[in-house]
Amino acid sequence: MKTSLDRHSGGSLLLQSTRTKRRNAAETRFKLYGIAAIAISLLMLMVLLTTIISKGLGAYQQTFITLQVELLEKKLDKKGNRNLTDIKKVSTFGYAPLIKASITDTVEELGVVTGLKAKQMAGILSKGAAAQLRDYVIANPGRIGDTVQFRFLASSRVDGYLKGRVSRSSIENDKNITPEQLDLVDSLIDAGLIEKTFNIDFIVGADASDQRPEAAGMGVSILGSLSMVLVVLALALPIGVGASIYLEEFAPKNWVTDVIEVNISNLAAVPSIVFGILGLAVFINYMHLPMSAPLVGGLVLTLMTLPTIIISTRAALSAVPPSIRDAALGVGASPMQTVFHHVLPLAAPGILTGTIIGLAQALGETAPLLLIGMVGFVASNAPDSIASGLLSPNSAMPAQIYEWAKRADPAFYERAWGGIILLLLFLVSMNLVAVILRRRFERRW
Amino acid sequence: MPTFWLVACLFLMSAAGFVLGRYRAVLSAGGEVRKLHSLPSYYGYNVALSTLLPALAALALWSILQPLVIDARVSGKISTDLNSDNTSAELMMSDVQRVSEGLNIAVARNEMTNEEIRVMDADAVDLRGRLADLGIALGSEVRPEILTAARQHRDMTHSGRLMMTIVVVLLAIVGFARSYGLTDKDFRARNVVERCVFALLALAASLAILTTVGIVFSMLFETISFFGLHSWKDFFLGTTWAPNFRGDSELSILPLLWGTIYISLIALLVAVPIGLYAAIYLSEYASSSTRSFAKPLLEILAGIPTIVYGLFALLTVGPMLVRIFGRGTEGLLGLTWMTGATSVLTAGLVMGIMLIPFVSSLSDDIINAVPQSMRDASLGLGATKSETVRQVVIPAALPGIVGAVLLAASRAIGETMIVVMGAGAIAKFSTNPLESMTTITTRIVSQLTGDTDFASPETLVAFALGLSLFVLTLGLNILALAIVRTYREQYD
Amino acid sequence: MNDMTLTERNVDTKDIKIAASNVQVHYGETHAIKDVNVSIEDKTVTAFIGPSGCGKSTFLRCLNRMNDTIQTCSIKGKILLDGEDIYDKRVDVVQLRAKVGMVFQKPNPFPKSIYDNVAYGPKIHGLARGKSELDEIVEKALRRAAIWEEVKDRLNAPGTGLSGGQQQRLCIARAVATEPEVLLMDEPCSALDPIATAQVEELIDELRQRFSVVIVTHSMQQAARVSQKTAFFHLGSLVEFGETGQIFTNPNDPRTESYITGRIG
Amino acid sequence: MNDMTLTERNVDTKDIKIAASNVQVHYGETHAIKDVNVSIEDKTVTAFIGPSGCGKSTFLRCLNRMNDTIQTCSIKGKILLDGEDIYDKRVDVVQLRAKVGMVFQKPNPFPKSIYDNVAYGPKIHGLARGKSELDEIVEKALRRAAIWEEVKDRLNAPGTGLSGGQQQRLCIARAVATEPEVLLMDEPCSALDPIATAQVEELIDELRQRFSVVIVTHSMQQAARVSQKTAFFHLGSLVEFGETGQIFTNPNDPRTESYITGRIG
Amino acid sequence: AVARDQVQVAGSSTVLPYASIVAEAFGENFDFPTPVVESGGSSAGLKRFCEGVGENTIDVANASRRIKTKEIEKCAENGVTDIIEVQIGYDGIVFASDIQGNAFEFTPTDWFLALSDQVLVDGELVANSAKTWADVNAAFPAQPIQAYIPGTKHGTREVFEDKVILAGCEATGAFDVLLDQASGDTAKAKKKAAEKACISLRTDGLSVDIDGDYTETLARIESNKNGIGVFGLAFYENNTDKLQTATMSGVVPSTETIATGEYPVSRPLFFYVKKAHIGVIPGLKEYTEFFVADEVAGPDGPLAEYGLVADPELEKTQESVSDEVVMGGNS
Ligand SMILES: Nc1ncnc2c1ncn2[C@@H]1O[C@H](COP(=O)(O)OP(=O)(O)OP(=O)(O)O)[C@@H](O)[C@H]1O
Ligand SMILES: Nc1ncnc2c1ncn2[C@@H]1O[C@H](COP(=O)(O)OP(=O)(O)OP(=O)(O)O)[C@@H](O)[C@H]1O
Ligand SMILES: [Mg+2]
Ligand SMILES: [Mg+2]
Repeated sequence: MKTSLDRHSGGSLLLQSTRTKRRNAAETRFKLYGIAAIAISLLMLMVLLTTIISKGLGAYQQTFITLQVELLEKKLDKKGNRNLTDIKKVSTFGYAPLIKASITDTVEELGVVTGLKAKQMAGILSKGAAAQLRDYVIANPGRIGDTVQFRFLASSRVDGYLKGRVSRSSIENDKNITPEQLDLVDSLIDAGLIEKTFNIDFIVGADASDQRPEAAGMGVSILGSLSMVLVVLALALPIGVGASIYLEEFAPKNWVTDVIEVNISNLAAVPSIVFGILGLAVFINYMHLPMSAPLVGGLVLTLMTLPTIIISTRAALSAVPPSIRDAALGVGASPMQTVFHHVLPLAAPGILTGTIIGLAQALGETAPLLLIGMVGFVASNAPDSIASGLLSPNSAMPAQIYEWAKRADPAFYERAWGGIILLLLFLVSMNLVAVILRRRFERRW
Repeated sequence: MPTFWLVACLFLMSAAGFVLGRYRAVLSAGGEVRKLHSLPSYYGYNVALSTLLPALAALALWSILQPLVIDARVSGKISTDLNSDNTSAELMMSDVQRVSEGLNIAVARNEMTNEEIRVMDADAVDLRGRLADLGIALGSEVRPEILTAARQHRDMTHSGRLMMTIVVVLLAIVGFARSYGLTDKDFRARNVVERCVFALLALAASLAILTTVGIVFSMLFETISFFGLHSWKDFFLGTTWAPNFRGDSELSILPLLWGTIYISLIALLVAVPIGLYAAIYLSEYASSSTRSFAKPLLEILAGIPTIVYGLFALLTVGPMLVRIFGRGTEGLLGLTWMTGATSVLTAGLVMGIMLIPFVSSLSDDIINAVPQSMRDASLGLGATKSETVRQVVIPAALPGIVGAVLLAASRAIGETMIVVMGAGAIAKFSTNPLESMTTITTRIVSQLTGDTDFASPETLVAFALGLSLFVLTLGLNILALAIVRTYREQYD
Repeated sequence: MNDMTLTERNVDTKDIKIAASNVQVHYGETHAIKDVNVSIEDKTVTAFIGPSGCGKSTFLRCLNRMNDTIQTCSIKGKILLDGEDIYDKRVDVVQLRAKVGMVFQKPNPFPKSIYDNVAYGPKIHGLARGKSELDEIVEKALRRAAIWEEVKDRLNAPGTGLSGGQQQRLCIARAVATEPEVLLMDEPCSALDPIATAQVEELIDELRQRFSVVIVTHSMQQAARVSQKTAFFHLGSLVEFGETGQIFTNPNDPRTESYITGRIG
Repeated sequence: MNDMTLTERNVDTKDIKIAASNVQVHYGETHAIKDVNVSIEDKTVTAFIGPSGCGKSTFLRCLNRMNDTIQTCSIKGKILLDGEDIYDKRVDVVQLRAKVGMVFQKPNPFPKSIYDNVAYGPKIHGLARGKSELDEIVEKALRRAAIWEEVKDRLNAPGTGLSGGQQQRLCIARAVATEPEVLLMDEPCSALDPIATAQVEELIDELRQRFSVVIVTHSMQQAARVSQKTAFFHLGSLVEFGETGQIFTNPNDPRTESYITGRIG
Repeated sequence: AVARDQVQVAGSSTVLPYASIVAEAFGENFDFPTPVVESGGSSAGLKRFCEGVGENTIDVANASRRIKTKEIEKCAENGVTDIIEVQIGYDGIVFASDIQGNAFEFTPTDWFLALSDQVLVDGELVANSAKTWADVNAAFPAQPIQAYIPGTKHGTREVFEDKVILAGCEATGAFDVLLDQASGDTAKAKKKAAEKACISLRTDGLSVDIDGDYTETLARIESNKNGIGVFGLAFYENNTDKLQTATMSGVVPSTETIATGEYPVSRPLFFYVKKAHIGVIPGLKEYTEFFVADEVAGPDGPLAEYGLVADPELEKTQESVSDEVVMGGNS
């Protein structure tokens, strides 16, 4: 007992005993670890975000070339009867000469001297220009024969030139563009025919093939991801919370429950691609759901997200003190009412956290989509209804990003990062709701 | 959209059932709600559910079965008509379906009449062209047999639909009548409704079992054929992983397993302390405003696509580590321990960062849920905050924290992109964290998405790896469950 | 056959509300209640007294099956409420608990507003037809639990932000609001000052007019004041059960006497 | 200038352990403690009495700064312990709380074993040199809190699995084990039977030989029995503070008298 | 089940860019919806191709190698019998390094000496100890060896092994030594064992398998300027600002030199069509024909422009496509 008396004889509260000093030092250290942990995490986040933003921001600008094109009747409608079937027979290859003619005319008009051939001059335009023309003609067959002003996408090299990604030295060996073409671009810029504007098509447009990075957009895949997230939310949240409630609150404590419990935590460790294998086997081969459909993607991601939601929900449920349950049961609430009226609201922050993390995971996952056909060159047709949004082939944002990151043209690289920005924005806006909800439910007792 | 309307109708009926059931219950108690066994709304729910659920189930079942039955019958007919085997009959069925669907659309748009269809002669009419105008593309011209079958298909579908509507509505009415009849002040409506909810909850939980069964079955057969082609001894006991196009590869899981464990371990060594300290700081020290912005920010880490982490590992972390541990005299430490940017450490560090929010956010919620009285008790004894956290709060929150860590570990085991880009693709046994290694998961992905012969062991091994990993993690989870059980602390 | 006679007796003595026979409770290995037989009469206040840890709360929780929530707890024996075995499989526990209300030893308000704390029971039991009726019920309950004056201006403040005694009274109000037929109160006045205690005792007396009340108390005076019957528990056994007057003035068992006179604890 | 005189007084009257002057406590908008001045003497038992919700616990919690943990709580005024302001920025709260121990109104054992509950304090303060010494301290604390006999066979059982009164005594044992100079006890006997109460009162008396004890109680008898000084709180104000004998036999304030005789609450 | 109305393609990621260029143009020029082209590798594509016949199976499988007999058998087991094989051209494989670095003129021998785990020194097989390219060939600069070669999952790896390492092995004479040492009952087995020994590469980190795609190889070279990587010709042609190619046996890789067969390292690309689906899946036949049309797959078409080495025998392919000639010849 002497020791403890010594301790008290120390006296002043302002003077810390050596032991207290030591303990307070430990306390300070502990707190510092916490601050350091947060700081490291936030620092990493900042590094990642700056990388993403600095690399991806370029995708939100795009270069356009304005040209007057004469829609020659003899090329587009030889019979001259404006029969749509006949007009459609002219393929995009047939439109190329119009573009060539248009650009040579423009160059002539401007008085630019260049040694380029017409085809090379047209090379500064996107390969999608012909398709753009054809779509216009099919939509407005009446304008055949007129001269119409078009705003064409510039090719990715020209776009890169305006953005500083491509320089005259970097294209020395490039067979896709020549310094003469860049000279032409310079003079067109001077003439005000080339301009860089905000790239709304990147946000709303569809994917394009490897030859047209300038035309590729995330829009359709955003819809694909949205459909999948809706499926995941609509299924994983209720099922996950339901399963957790069952396991945590109602299940008899026997081996069956143990089996389910172990199963769920095991499913969390299953590599996501295995869920793809499962999805292919069950949903496509067995249940004959359509391939490449966001519905199937959503189902697969639901199965993948469930363990995350269940594990976090269960942890949150079990953290609610039993005395709360007693109180409710004591006034004659049924166990079901107890759970839904008292326990669940108190566990809501944990459930929402699980949902946020689960959704983040689902939203960023590519591997399982690979096997059910959502990765690749998937949608260039935007879905037109909710049903087709779920059932017609589509890709997803991470799959799109992943595909772009693999493509050869460096312009896709920029777009991949731009897509990541969109993905994160999508995620953040989705989480915002959950975060606000979570704050409302948070309380201590 | 008749199904849509049918469903809408069912919901309407069920809503009406709710109101009526409720009303009748209140009536049976003479307006005295207290005399009822359950709250009036439970009677309402009871009637509503009895009206809705059986009918909806029947509708779902019918919608699944009807096309199967009709397809079977029509295709049976085609295959006898055309004298072809089963598979092509099945394909033919798609054409039949497409034609029949096209005819339906045509009728709906008033382009054709039912009469016209009945007398239509496939050879005489350019059906393909007409349907193409309606946006229904067909692969080839419509043959007469197909048209006949399509007509039959349409008719059967029509009558089937009619029957279904009758059955479904009838079921709804029966369900309604029965439950409405049962509604009485002594009827235990709450118990019935809750049993219903209970069944749904149990169903939700058993989905996990179904998923597991699905996973096992979707990999089992391929795994079996793998072991038919490759010796299990080499797979489980060998020490080399060297797939080869020429066949005759050495495919052993052990080096991959080692890599998996090593990389996950490093990732957890990064994520768990950082995540846990972050969680503790957020829930115990930080002001609520700091907490409310820092926590969601950390959660963004979980949402960044793994390909970004992969590139981060490859382009930033890897070279940085090389600068520290490699490069010899040019480097920071004058060491030459590291040759390439890819290593276990690179992947582990980066993966650890990704996993931080898994640990931090979940733990933060759980720590926050520990009752304040526990903290008060400890602080009242003169404990510092950190002592309180370490010795009282964390132990009380342990089951939840373990759950979070397990989740992070699971994610680490299942991660691919970071490993591919950060750790490399070489499978080997080594204890040096600065060397390249690889994991089971990445090998599954890579063998599955490669260019090898799909019937060869080199591809099939992916399934064997998947299944083995599944069994392995199952074992680990059983262990974890047992451990958590022993250390569980229950506060109140 | 013991059961037989018990049931029979229940049938003719109409005023026995709860009859417990041969109740045994185990917490895992611990034998907490040993073969207890007690009859709680209707419209009576029964007091359970006994040293701390003797099993009063445990037995009380048996009476509305709150012990079901404790996993390690197992119960043997028979407890009849109005002649029906409450441990019968067909019994609706929820209904039982609505009939047999409970105030716990440790005050456990919901982390909700004071109003919601009290209104919860009436809401789930459908005791109020509308908002105004609910308001009335809440006010009445709070008044009966002698806490209305203190909280009437802060009905929307959280119940967990009350003082210990206020929480205790809030829990009493919550239990009373559902109008149970039997009210089990585990030391309801332990954190209350004499005046509040008196008010709660008044409430108990008022409740007795229509219902049964079982109260656990450590205060002999309180037991003597409010109860008509007293049960004395010791080390898990029911030592003596009888008229309160008789127990306090003329106990049969020497242990009872020792306890009342303050010699064993 | 008020402070000045007070501090001076502290300096010459050696036996004043805690001097609180002009203490005001707010919970958000609620004014819970209004301008309270109290001196707690060394080697004395001071009783706080007053109706439920009057601010006893709040004031008690001010004395070892436990109110710091409640976010809405703000404190004004000065509280000196041995002449040092405990709300001084340089004060080490940990050391303060080690000196001024506390038993809370609601028993709050850790979800650990009984042994660990008691050993926790001595461990963090480094009071034991080894396992056996720790065992001794734990046993002694449990004995002093009159719970040793009941738990000695289940020291490894969780503290949360005890009965209400047992938990309360466990918390007393836990507080005593760290040997604080001042022990604040918030209704330590509320869940205890008379015998256990007597034992705890004995403990208080024993502690008084060397330390100060502040006890909140609703039992006038208890206050009269154990305390030398009594403070009567009413609606957040300190109405009267003086010798226990004087307060109970000859109160100065009419409100005190009303409370003691059972007329206000 | 709703009937599917778009062509569904899956398979090799090497063919993917070409297929997507075709699919895009197809969607623009026809009234059929744009076909879906999935990636996932030749193996996965063929596997799904062979899963059976019907709506829920793919119509076309892209492959960067010829379908194997074992796979055809598996296909037949599942009822996929009439398969149309279409060769679309060649994929050139180039060796490229950072544009700022040294230029190389390789022969297969150099690569064998640099990467093999055993080399022939004075008639003896010894562990490869070369650290710099100068150790391999005195004509080279003393740049440390760091090769990024395709991982074993890539079809390119097989070509690399066959056309470079094995060729180098034979040229150095190591093959003959290995053949002598090889154990095996038959000459064939011996040859196989020797080949296997030839292509076993060093594992000391100088040769790194890349499991990802060419972007990853490029990233590796960016982070290690000494690296030399294996790329597809199309990929190189889009990244000429960062990469320079090495010659192989004196030939500069280009579509022309590959088409003539001068440049040795290349491989044919294919796609496979289910005949049973033609006529059922709308647009399948049209897609197939469009793919091999002159204006698309010809030497002046967009595919060649992107880097595909056009098949000199395109005309024959067009014919067999329009006649729906299946593999195995009958029908
Ligand atoms: N955390 C809190 N938030 C808001 N108000 C509080 C809080 N704690 C106590 N109060 C209020 O402050 C006043 C004093 O409370 P305190 O707990 O000090 O009373 P007490 O004297 O201990 O009463 P009792 O004897 O019932 O324990 C009461 O009106 C109470 O409602
Ligand atoms: N959850 C539990 N697990 C294990 N033992 C328990 C549990 N609850 C109570 N006990 C034990 O059962 C016995 C009876 O406890 P009970 O709570 O019924 O006592 P009590 O008479 O209410 O005492 P008190 O007056 O102190 O509240 C005690 O020995 C106690 O330790
Ligand atoms: Mg008790
Ligand atoms: Mg109090």
